[in-house]
Amino acid sequence: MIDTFQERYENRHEYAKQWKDKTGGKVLGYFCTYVPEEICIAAGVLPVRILGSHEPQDVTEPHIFAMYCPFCRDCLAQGLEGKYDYLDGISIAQSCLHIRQAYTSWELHVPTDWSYYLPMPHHVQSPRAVPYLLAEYEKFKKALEDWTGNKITDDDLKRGIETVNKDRQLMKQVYELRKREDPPLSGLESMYMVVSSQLIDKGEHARIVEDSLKELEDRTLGRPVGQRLIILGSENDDHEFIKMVESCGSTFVIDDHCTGTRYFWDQVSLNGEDPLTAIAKRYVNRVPCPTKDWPVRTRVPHIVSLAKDWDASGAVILQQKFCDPHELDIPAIKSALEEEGLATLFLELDVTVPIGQFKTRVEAFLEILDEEDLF
Amino acid sequence: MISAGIDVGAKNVKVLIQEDGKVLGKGSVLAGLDMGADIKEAFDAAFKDAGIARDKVEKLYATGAGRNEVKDADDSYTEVGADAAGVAYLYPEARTVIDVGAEEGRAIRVDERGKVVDFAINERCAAGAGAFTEAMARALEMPLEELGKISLTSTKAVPMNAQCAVFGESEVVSLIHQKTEKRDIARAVHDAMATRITSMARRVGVQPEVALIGGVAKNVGFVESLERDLELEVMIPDDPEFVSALGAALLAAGIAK
Amino acid sequence: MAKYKTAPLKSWERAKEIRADYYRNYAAAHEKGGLRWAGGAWTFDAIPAGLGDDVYPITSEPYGATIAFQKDFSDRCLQAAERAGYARDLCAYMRNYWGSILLNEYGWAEPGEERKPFPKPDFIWQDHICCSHAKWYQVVSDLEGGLPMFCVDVSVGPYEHTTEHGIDYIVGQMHDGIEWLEKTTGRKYDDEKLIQAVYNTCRSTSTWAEICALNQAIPAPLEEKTMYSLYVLGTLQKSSKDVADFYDELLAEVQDRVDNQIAAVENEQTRVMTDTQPPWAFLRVFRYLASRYGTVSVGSLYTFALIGNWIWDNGKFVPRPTPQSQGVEIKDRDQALRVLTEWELSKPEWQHFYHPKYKSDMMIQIAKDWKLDGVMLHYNRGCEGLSLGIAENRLAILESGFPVMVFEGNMGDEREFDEARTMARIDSFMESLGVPKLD
Amino acid sequence: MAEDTNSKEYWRWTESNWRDPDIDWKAGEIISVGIDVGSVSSQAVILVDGKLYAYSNMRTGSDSPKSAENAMDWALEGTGMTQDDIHYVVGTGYGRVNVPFAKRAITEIACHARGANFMYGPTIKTVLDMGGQDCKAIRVDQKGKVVAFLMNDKCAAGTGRGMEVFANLLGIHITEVGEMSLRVEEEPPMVSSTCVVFAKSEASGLLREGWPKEKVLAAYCLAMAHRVVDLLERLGVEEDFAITGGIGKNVGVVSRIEKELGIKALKPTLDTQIAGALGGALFARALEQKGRKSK
Repeated sequence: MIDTFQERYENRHEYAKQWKDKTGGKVLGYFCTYVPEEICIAAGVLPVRILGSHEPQDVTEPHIFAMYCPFCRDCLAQGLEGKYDYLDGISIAQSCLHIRQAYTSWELHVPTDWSYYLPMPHHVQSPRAVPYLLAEYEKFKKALEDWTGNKITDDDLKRGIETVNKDRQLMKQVYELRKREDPPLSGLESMYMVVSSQLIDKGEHARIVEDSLKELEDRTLGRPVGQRLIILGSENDDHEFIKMVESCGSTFVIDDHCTGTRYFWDQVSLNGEDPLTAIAKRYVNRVPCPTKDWPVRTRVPHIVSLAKDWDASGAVILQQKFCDPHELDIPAIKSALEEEGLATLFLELDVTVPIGQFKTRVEAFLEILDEEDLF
Repeated sequence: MISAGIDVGAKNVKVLIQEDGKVLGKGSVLAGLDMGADIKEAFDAAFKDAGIARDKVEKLYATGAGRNEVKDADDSYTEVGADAAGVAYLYPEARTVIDVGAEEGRAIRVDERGKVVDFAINERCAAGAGAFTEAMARALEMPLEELGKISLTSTKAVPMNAQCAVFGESEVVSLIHQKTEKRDIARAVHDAMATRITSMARRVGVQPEVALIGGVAKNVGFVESLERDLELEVMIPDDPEFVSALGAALLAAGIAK
Repeated sequence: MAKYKTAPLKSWERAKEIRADYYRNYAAAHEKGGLRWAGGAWTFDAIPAGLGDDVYPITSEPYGATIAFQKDFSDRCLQAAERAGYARDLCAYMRNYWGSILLNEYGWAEPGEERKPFPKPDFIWQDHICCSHAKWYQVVSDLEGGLPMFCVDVSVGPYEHTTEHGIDYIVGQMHDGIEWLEKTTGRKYDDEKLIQAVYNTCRSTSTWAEICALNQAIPAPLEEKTMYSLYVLGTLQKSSKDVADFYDELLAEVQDRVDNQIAAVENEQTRVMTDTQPPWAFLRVFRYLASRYGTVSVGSLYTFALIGNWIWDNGKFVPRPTPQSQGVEIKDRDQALRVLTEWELSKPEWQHFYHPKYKSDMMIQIAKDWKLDGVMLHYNRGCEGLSLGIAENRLAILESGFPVMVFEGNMGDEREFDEARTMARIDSFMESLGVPKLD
Repeated sequence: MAEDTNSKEYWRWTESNWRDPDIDWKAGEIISVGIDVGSVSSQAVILVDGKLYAYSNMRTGSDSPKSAENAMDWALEGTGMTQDDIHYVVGTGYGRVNVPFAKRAITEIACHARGANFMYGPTIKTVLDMGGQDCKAIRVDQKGKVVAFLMNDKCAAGTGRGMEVFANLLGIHITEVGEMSLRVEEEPPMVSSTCVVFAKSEASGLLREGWPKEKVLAAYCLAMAHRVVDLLERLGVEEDFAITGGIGKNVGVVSRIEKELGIKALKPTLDTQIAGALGGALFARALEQKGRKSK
């Protein structure tokens, strides 16, 4: 059952095309996890996150200056190469400058029927953010209605919320299991689980997670767990890298990525509120991307408590090359973790990573954590 | 008119002598530390090849990064201008020129009159230039020519992270460790470099026909990778490394403008 | 024989004076019981003005550039920041700024004197549109052992789609900010001072745009290298009366130069513009353009509109008239904040944050109206905010028929600028434009 | 660069082997070996009961198992020892997983730390290893265990390979580069381009401008030292401090690192290039002891 996530991840394009054929609905490609999937689902749209393919490409150089992150270039390459030609529309919620360029160049050069820029506020720590976002959601909802021809009622929104919440809650249950001394799934498997949630029908995803939970009940990795690690930083679905680290005698037990916990950690709580307000509150108060984590760095204590609760002994800090928002938080995160006694290893991600060079660092890092007395 | 062009490049100094569009002679020497001596030596070789005396040359234009070192040149043109002039003469139908030299790659778009419309130069990285393949040949312990040839026999694309000419060596070594066949590594090297060059060329827009010049055009393995990437066939003159010098000579004679 | 007559700029000395006073006053503020605050060049400096006349700012970008001019000091600053764990590809101004805190040396010194210790600000007052803006000061606060900080998020979409709730969002934050300022400084806030500062902001930013518009003349009365030293005053304190008055005087002088055909470049034969901050330590590139090719850079969207405010009017890109000139009279705090917000949201250099098309349109219009032969884009590794979308701008400008050259560099980190290669590239570009060499 | 290899070989440092004639290995209880297959050079170190008995140091070929074997054979040369006499082999370095007779692979980072601890004693806290293609700053505890490390990324400037390219360009033997770079009256400005490939054309330009070779070398050594100090400062330098790897032998770079750091590196007592293999051999000994105990 757990393999299904990888299968969905690998065949994301086929899946979306089949979904369209089957339902006749529209598929919306989105660029950042600040896009409110609840509202899209309420409109009957399938939201799929646009991700890169980790393959060398030569098509983005005319569009994005080389000092922007490899992830935004990899994403744009997918569009320019026609791999997402089935999309009916695209959308981005305002986050970092890098991914915004993938979106605007896509809009300029990849034929798309519908495109929506959602100005998600940055000052999420201000009481002014929710009312502003709510007004933007009203506009977004209206635009979705005009595009799809479907009226979005409060009941639709509530259904959207329930669907997404359920999946979030189930994934959190899976993450709970990773606290075990012998976690039932690897970091790679859980990455596939979370990322596939960004790619397929939420209800279907939730059903697969539910079934997997039964399977995971008495599953083990079938190999020594080795060092328990937390992995954190910017977008990361580099499966080759994760596989390599976990093959060197370690297991990722928890993460802070937008392809991991940051995506699903927080629920929308309705509490008798109108659904759009409830959604706005969720996105304003969710575990933030560093672009929005100011003036206080709320992510730092959050990461430290994740590391402690999941009993990690070391942290792998990953960052998309040139990702300024993360670079601006890493020194603070690193020292907070080290104060808690966690060793850290910092690495930069490119479209593909030099596995050979990175392996030496990872092994040396694991040797530091290793308690074996050879001295 | 008999005219000469001299291209003072990063690695070689090349001289070409022409009369009314016909090449009379060429000379090339490896650039050392004494530029004056290298320039003289290249001239001597070209005159010897042409079988004419020096005073027969009515006009001399210089190009290349070291063009200002040629004290007796009548005028000078940049590499971009000289490349465009040379290619426009050889291939009037060419709209895109790709020049890959030892340390630099360039892409130039020209109009129907051979005028430069746009150009791009690879930025500060030797991974998109001849130095890259040379370093890789060294890591594989084979001559450069061999690297090109065996690359053609490969049937498998192996992705390689071509970030840096020196780190590329470690990647090659790690491919060797993984028991990758040498021919596939050779192809990986050329593919990686072709990706960089194509990326750069797309900045100016790749419009057919495309002419490939510069010393690296002689590397058959690279040419194949580049054509696969560009999805078109490129035109390569007989002496691709002399096109800049040719352009300068033609500009000197007024044949090219 | 020169083609045009030239003359030094009379306002030059006054510009130097204002700048020196600015850095001096900031450093000395505490001596007279005043306050010091830090924030970006784009921050709403009119708002802290309501705390009193003895409240002095230091804006981070021009300060970072000031350091970049001092190569050896900049090198030490950048190193200090890197060694403290801050990545080398981060904003170069920011790294210079942090470095000067880490080294505890003030990047501005009285002529002939040694650098003094860095004067720590009392509070931070910043705005946020580029990802680095608020985070920049988070780190400043870290390095200074904690500083009170307030940031106003202004990213509510492009001006042409301004919404009421967008303005409410910003104005709401400003109101919160004023309360915060009172609490943080213990001072009573003076709305009348705010209102005057808002008028000044509009006046200085509108007048600077008018000055730049005069550069449409042939020969151009100003060239970009000089403009850098003039526009910078607006980045220091656009809300100050001194700056607004100075731009009025400068406008008169530049008008006089136009009337009398006084040129910035005596042999002007080609006109170009650039884009983004230049590599500050290498402004001699402009001298090379002028002396070798008679090429004048008449400015850039950056020099025109980082501070200058412009607006589209019937298909033309024109200086935006101030609200006061349109009969607007500001009566209270809320109105002042609304006028200020609405004014700043039209800032041209804020538009490309949402889409490169806005910037492309403005640049193409400038290329036409300022009668340009080509465009030289600085792909600036030092600033991800202003380099945003620059590759798309290049494609659009080319599409509109203007030749474009790009050169890579860094405004504040000289290690990322290759002077020889850039000069070689300029030669190729000038050659392709058919510009004859002057010697 | 291929051409350089064929024509001139100024970069080629001397390959060597060494043996302590006073040790009778046959009387030893544990014979342990470390083999370090780096990207540029390979070493084998033989310890007899934890004492340094023999080592070899040679260039790595394109076939790393073979390089490991060559290094092993050369270290064994003249000892009368055969591979069968060796109890435990640890492989380290870039080719560590391809050392055919190794029972275990340990990273060069751990091995250099351990080797430096042996070479310089337990007071050593910071180790800088400047290898062929990378450069590592390592903090170690008093037992020689790694506490933290940083490795340079992205760029090969500041590596042994970079220095080789330079030696070749200037036609100066690699072993003389450091000495020669110190023969300047004052330090020149640093070369701006640190890319190995471009540094080469920059250097040619400087030579053409009439800079003496010494000055060009000084500028390059300075640039290299500068980059490395950045790495060290990011990690945090604590004394005692030592430099291992090939560049550790280059006084031009070492003295400039010391000057910029304001800290002296401990003087090496052994060939700095063998630190990794030495650390490997020490680990091999510990592993063999552990194995015997558990039996």
